[in-house]
Amino acid sequence: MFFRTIFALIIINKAGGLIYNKTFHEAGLNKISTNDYLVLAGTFHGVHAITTRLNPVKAPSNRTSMQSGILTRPDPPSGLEVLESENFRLQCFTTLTGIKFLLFTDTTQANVDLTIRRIYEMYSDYVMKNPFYQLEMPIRCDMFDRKLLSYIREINNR
Amino acid sequence: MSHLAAGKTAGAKEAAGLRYPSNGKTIYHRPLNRTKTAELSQSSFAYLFSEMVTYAQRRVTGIQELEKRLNLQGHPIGLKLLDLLLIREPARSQTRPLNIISLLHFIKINIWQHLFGRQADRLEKSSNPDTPDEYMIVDNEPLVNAYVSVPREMSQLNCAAFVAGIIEGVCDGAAFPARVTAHSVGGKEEGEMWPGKTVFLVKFQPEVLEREALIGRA
Amino acid sequence: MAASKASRLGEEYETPKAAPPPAPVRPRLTLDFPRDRIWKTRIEKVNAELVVLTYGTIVAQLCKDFDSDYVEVNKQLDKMGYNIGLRLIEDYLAKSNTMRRCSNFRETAEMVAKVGFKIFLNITPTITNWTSDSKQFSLVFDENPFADFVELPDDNRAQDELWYSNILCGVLRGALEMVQMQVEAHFISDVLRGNDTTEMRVSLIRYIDDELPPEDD
Amino acid sequence: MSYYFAVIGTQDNPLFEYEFGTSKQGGDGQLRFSDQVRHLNQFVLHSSLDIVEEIQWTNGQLYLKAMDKFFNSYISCFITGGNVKFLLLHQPPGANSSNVIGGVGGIAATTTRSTSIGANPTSPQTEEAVKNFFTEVYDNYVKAIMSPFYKANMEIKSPVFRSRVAAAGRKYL
Repeated sequence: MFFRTIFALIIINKAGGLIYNKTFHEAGLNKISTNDYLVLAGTFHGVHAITTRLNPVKAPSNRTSMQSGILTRPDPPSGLEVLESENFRLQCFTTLTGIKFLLFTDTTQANVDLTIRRIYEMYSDYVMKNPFYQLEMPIRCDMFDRKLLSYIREINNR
Repeated sequence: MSHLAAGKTAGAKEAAGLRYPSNGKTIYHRPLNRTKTAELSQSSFAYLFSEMVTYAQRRVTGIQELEKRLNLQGHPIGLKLLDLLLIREPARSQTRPLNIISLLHFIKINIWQHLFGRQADRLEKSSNPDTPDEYMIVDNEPLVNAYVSVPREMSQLNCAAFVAGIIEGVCDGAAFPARVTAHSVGGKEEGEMWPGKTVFLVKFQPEVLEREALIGRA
Repeated sequence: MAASKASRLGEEYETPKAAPPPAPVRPRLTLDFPRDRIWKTRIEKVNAELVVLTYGTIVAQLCKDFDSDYVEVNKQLDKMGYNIGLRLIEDYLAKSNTMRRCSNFRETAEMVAKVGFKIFLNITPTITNWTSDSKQFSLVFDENPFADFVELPDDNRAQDELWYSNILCGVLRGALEMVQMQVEAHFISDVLRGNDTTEMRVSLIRYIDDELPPEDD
Repeated sequence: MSYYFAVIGTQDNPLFEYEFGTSKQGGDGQLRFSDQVRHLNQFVLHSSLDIVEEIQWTNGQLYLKAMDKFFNSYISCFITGGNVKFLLLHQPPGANSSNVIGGVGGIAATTTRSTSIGANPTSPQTEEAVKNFFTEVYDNYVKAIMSPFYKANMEIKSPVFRSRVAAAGRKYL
């Protein structure tokens, strides 16, 4: 039995492409193929997009409008954020730039918000500041892998 | 030696080449020490450095050429720092390096401390009797590479070639002409303590060693 | 002085009407991390001169590569800045813990000047000269770290053609594009050119709404 | 009393030149070198570079004091970290006719000649004054070379630099 465990991380780019996936705990989730991960990423992205349009009818308009003389736009509606099965929980964090971080954890995992934000910081450091990383492309950055692994290991061994 | 073209007589009206703000503020009006201890975010450096590498990459064909270009970009910085750090020394320790060791100490201690907030980790002389002109400055974790992951197909590349250029600039400026190159020596295995460990190989020109021998004899 | 400035600026953009009172700005940062605290506690810092000298060597190299074609150098700097902006925005959002986007351009200006410039360059340019439609403003830089130690080449052209800090315009353009704003930014004065101020003009072109069809009304 | 100051690059190339007269002891700062002497000065200064080369590797000080003498002209030297030389040629009063007419003629005689700056080029007072002059010039020189557009051994053309050197001359010499 594994309690309080982070199983895996997926990063999806703006277009719905899978740009990163890493499994941290071999015994936690059954292995699925890279292709399955690609499908998962694309599907989640699509479902997420539809759920952002599923607004209650009475909600304020999502359109940019003039308010007291200033062009105003509301926050974008959030889409699907959590998906849970009997065995794991999937939490999605969408950045304001449209990147999705999907963290697969144990259903009782605490502080997932903080963990994802910390991963986002690592991404902004070790991916975005790497001159050899091309935007929107799959992430192959040793430094990111290393920092991420040691961070997750710390949490999983707690 | 011929006179320079500019006006020579005292009080001659300066040629009005450059315009200055009406408050007269120019670099000459700011104390040199104003930004001595000022700080900026490491991110700003990382983005500039990253763009420098990306831009250089577009204009070269191979790894060696890329390193050469990064080296060239660092070189003028070394030349400038040499005098900037010297003028900031207290008067009694304000001396020019006269031998290789004092020059390398200046680099390992003063230059590193100023640019990277700590000294370089080690300074070594080549133990190979065939290369008495080679010295090594070791940095376990070069700050310039803090966020850089070199792709596998470019594993020969070390972007700290920029720092090698700075070192080379200091050496050349101080009249110790040298070639300086950056080499990755960190292990790639997981759990490696210093995966980014870098050796800066300083190879002095023959005349430097000749002069050193002469001075030693005197 | 004020009058002459206004007339000078008048050539650059529509005559500014008296700006309406600023819209109330809702705080977008969590209270845990006001901007000074972010700078003090969450930002890895390096010696300023490392950054300044690195920028200097980049500009000097561009001038060399493009044979002192300063118009081209400006373009290249803007392009580099744009590339930086596309990436830097993630750092900005992650470090500042920004969870919601700005609801209008005035709020954006505040965030750019007081959070963005603060965490990356430790300066806070002044926001001024709004147009009445709240779509254009100026950032006036009392301090510009990049310009420390700089004297432009005395070649009778640099002071008329080169915008030494032009990379900053690109950064703004790239960063804001990533949060669905198309802006245009350019310098209109620079103390390095002998002007009394260093001023950047920023204009909102449009909001990019990729989830909605293009505005047809 | 007149001075000839030059900044010499690492290829023995002149980067900056400035001639001026003393502002001390009632001097008006005007140059009193004749054209003939001015021409000779360049030659004298240049030939002293050999001496500089001899001592620069035995003495790590930046300020090398008056290290060469040619008839009545004394040459003081200062070497920067980047091995650029500041050379100052100065002649004590009475050394040649042009000096007698000018700088010293207006002396207010509140100080004795032997201790006044310039009267005795090797006196501690003179050494100190020249040192102060060099130090101030060095500060401005470093500012000049810090500009990203300044390349090694480039002529220093900034009018502000020139006026700063002039000011240092007025202040100390």
